Amino acid sequence: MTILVDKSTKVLVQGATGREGSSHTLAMLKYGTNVVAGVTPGKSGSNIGGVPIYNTVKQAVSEHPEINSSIIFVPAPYNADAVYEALDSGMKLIVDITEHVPVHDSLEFVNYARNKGVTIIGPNCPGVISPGDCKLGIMPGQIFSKGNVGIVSRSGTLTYEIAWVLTKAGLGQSTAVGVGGDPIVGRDTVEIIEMFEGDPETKALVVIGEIGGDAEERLALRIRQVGVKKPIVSFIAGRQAPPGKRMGHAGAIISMGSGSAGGKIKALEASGVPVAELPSQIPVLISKSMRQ
Amino acid sequence: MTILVDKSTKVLVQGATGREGSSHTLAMLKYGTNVVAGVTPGKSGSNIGGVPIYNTVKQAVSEHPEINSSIIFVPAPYNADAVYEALDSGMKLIVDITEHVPVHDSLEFVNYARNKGVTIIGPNCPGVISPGDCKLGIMPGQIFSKGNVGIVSRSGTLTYEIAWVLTKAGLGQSTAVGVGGDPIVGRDTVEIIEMFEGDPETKALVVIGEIGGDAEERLALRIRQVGVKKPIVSFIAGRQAPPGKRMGHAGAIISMGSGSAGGKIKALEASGVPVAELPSQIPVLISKSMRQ
Amino acid sequence: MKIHEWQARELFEKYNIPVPRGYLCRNADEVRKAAADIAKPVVVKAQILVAGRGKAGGVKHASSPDEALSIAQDMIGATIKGIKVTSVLVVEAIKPEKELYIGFTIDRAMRAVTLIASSEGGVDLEVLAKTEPEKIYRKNIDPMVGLHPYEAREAAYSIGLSDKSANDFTSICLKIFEIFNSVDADLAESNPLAVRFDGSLVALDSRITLDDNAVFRHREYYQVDEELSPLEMEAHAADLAFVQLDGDIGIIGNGAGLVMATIDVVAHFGGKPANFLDMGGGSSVESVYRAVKICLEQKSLKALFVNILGGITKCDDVANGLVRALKESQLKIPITVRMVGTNEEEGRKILSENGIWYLDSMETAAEAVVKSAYSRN
Amino acid sequence: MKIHEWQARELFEKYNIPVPRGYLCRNADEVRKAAADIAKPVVVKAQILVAGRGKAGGVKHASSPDEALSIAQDMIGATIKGIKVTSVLVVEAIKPEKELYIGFTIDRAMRAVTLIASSEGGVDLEVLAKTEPEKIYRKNIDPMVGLHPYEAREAAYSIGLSDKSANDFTSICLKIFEIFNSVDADLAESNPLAVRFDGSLVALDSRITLDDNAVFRHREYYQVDEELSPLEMEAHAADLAFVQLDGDIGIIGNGAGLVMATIDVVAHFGGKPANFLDMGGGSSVESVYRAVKICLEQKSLKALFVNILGGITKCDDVANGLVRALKESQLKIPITVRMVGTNEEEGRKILSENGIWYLDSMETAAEAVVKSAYSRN
Repeated sequence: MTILVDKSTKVLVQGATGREGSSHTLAMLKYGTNVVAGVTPGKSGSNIGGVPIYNTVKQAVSEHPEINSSIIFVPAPYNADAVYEALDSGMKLIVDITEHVPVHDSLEFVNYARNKGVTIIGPNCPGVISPGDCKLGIMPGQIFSKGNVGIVSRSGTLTYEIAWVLTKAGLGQSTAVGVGGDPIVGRDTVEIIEMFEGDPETKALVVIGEIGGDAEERLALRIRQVGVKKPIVSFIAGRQAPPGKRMGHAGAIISMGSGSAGGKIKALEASGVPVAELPSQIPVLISKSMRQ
Repeated sequence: MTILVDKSTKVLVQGATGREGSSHTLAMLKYGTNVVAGVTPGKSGSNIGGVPIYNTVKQAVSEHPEINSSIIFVPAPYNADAVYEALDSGMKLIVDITEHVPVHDSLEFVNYARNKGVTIIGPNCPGVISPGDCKLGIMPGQIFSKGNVGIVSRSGTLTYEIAWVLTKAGLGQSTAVGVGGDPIVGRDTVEIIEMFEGDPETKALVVIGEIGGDAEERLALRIRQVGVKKPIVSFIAGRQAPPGKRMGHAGAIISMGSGSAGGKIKALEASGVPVAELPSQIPVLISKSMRQ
Repeated sequence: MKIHEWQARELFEKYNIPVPRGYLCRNADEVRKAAADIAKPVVVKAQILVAGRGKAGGVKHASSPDEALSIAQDMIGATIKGIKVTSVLVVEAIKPEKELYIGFTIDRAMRAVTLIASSEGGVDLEVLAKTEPEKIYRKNIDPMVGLHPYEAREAAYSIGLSDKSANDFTSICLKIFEIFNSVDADLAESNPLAVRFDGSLVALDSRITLDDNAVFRHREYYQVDEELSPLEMEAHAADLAFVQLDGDIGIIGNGAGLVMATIDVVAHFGGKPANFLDMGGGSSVESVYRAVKICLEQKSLKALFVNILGGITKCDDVANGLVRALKESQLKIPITVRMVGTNEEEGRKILSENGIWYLDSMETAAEAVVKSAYSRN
Repeated sequence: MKIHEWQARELFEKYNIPVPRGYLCRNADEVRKAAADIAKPVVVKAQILVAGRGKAGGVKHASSPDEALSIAQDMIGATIKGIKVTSVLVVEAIKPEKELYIGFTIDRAMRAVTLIASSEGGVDLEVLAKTEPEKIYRKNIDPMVGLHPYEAREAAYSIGLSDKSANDFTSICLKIFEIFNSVDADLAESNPLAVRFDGSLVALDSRITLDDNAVFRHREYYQVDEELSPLEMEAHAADLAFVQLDGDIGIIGNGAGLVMATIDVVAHFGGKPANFLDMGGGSSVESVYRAVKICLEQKSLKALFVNILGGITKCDDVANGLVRALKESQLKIPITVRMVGTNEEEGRKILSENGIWYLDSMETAAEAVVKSAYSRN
């Protein structure tokens, strides 16, 4: 078992014929992901690497009722509409890759999804991969390897960096989840950790955090309050980031003296979570924590 | 047992200091209803017949956590706000007496309530009475008597008329529910019948319908499809109503050839429900149907 | 509450929904000028709040300004389906490639707004619903969430549109929904919504009715219902629910269901009710007084039946209002009062003191009023 | 994105939130006229997009038009906190009975809009939150449903208001929430919101920041961030996430987290990063080219580190962009490239052909770049 995605994940790609959509449809197919259909309004009848394209999600789902997950590459101004279209079509999991989604849009659809019991990952995220089983995202698949380390990350490329380090050290991954770099995301670090706690395949956890918000502080608090069933190690990006400056991600900003890397590291360490200074230290910390 | 209200019903009155609100607070108290508190913004500290008044529902509920139901006498322009205030404060049952509530308002709060699992009766309704136990409404209590007949009605005074006929005939009532005369109501005839089906106290049912909409037709359809566990008799008002004219209630209009009394009577009779031509025939029909 | 086509059209324009070029005109000269300005064949449409205006001669084509003038001379001031025409809409006549239907209404059972679309516009949707229901696309919209663009797009593809027509439909659909909400409509439709030669869409007709209960939020659209009789208008102005019927026995009661039932029971006993008059709950002395006065204004009334079951309504208020109205009107027809409920004893005392007869049972009273009406002849 | 106080004030006025009488002025003469027209003591407020303007001399009181003139002569054209003042807001000086706080912001963890109110306005809310948190009222608002009047009323009573003040607060609260949504704000506040002698409320200050990602819906408010350096402005215009730091090693990467980590790792090995430059995912040859050009515009750069982990980003695109930019700029400092991921081999081939050195590991590369930067001196 893994979390969120596995061999039973049947994928719809929304925005499948755009530049990113089409190239990642092909990349997911190549990885072995079960991509069943795509949607782009007005493009019904065409196909991407053999994957049939439909005008609407409804049409795709009625032709392919096995679809249970969607990945979205629809540009920000139309992104919310695509998310609702997926939400109202019976998806269990929606991965929203798109960046620059207005926060009022994501606030609304994230709440709607929670009321409906649908899991959204993202927006502004690299997606989810259970190496060897399913890649529902834009990460380079070859960097990941099957194993027992769960990764949850607020970053994209930094996740690849750390997965690569793990892979080279012989530590495969159960599932890696990029929750997204926006202030509002469908599932945050704490919630993904809770999912990993229930996954027998996952033996240790890596939390990749960054400045901004209080996801890491809330995780630390939760560990102090109710504990955590599996060893966790962490890496926090942005030790050198100056306050008040948005560091690329919409959510990555130290404001009013809160959300600094220092504060997060302190909180995690106070809860017994070792925080690596360099990515290369993570395999060592994991091996150590698993031995304890 | 009865449905919706009983001796455990602890009542909040919203709009308690207005003309209707205050007189019905007193009338409910006199009937024996457990009226715990009232709300009118700006009137905190005053009381109606000893019932303390608060500025907000939150304040009332924090002083009287036993409150589980609310009855609303707040004028139409502010009615939706009062309903949401009740909905967000943990009420299980909300009776909305107010008439002339805009249908876009009730559309929204009725959907919100359904998502939350809260029961709204009304708007534009006389409320609910379980004779002898609790009167959460504006009906004249003395007309009703305790017994085993359940009443569901789209009308106010016509309900009293028929309850009076029943009482005089020695047929007491378990609960009488006025669902409201608006096109959009929190619970409609079919849904109340379903509640009565699960109530051991109720042995027979009276459905009081009127022109407009298709509540009676849907009930007839349901009876044909899945049957009904208890004998039902009916009275439908508006046999003489001309098409296209709104007969007092916002919902009472025969439009585009549908919603006529004739159509409803035909549908009910086709499902085996006897329909009385005069109110006085109802006790006879009930006795007959209970004997079968 | 219905609003005029020109008002609905103005709303469509405000929301950038394409409509044919056109002008609202109040006299024949304006019509000629409008047609000349449009410089194409036009349609002259009587602005009256009644269905079936087309078949009754309220919509006519003119191929020249002079023809438009002559149509307008006949139409403005004429009476169509009982209503006097005071203004007309003059619009460019557009020959569509195809006619569609789009509308929003409210689904009572589902507690939702329903989007209705059809590839067969320009016909009576009610008729189409019976003959070819498969040609009608319906989708319920959650009122808490609103209409998503994808839902409008689904509708467009479902009725067979593509390319520019599908895009135009999606956009127009979203805009009509916005209008539907912004004015608290219970109906907003365009029928026909025309497809032009290039696939673009234009709303040839626009129809909106507002929720009566929300008119307080949209005073600017307040409109007297032209189909009401003068007496019905007077009653509505006095906040009474009043509908004229064909008979001769005046009916007053409290509560819509009770008054409808009263009418049915009177008819059951062979009476012919003259009207429906619901004073509503919680009637004051004043409103009872006005109700009786209006009811008695009906000519050829043979009897009056006042049926009160007091809940919010207090019997003594009713009795006081009755006494005052009857005194003023020097009543010449028999009156039957049935009165029970809240403050019943006080009310009956007032009636007794003023020599007004009352009964306990609605059915006994109905029989009595019928007898009183027709035995006098 | 911050907008100016006068723009926020205009929004408040548009939504009928009471504000003191006032004018936006662009020169000292306009200020004198404005003060004369107001005919009461005024406050002259520099319109600059930076916090702490009051303490830095950007807000001054004047009891006469002449005094206002003289203040304006000093203030307009002056530089406050590094920003040149080009306009001032002249408003009636109001002496409040009491100062309140009201604002809306976004709660990341709860995925909600938070209504914040306090009976202690006119102070720094962040400070108050630490010293007297019990004086701050917070309520999360479901963004699917919006703010109900009852919630605004609860807030009013909770911070101790009553009567007219409570009613005004409720109304202002609802209006600020409407503004918050209408412009896609991530902050909208009034601090202080003043209570006047008669209990009425007036917004003495208004502050709004918009969600950067929603600016495409509100082009009219688009504002260059005055706190940015010229180079940062240029980078933003080229759609690159760029922040200047104090060091001397240029950093370019793809992905915000990776670039932040790169900076941290470079610092770990004793380097001083000069900047943060995230080209984002899916960078094209063109955007890589622009990124390098902008990074190299930084004076006193001692080395350049390009760290690419290809996902969406294709290594060959990066390599092509790099080659083009380096050729044009005739690079005089050492460059270290770390490149792995999508189309890694194609990318490395291009680099090799152009004599650019690359490494596999970020940490090795970081160590190397630090060495290359400082060993040359």
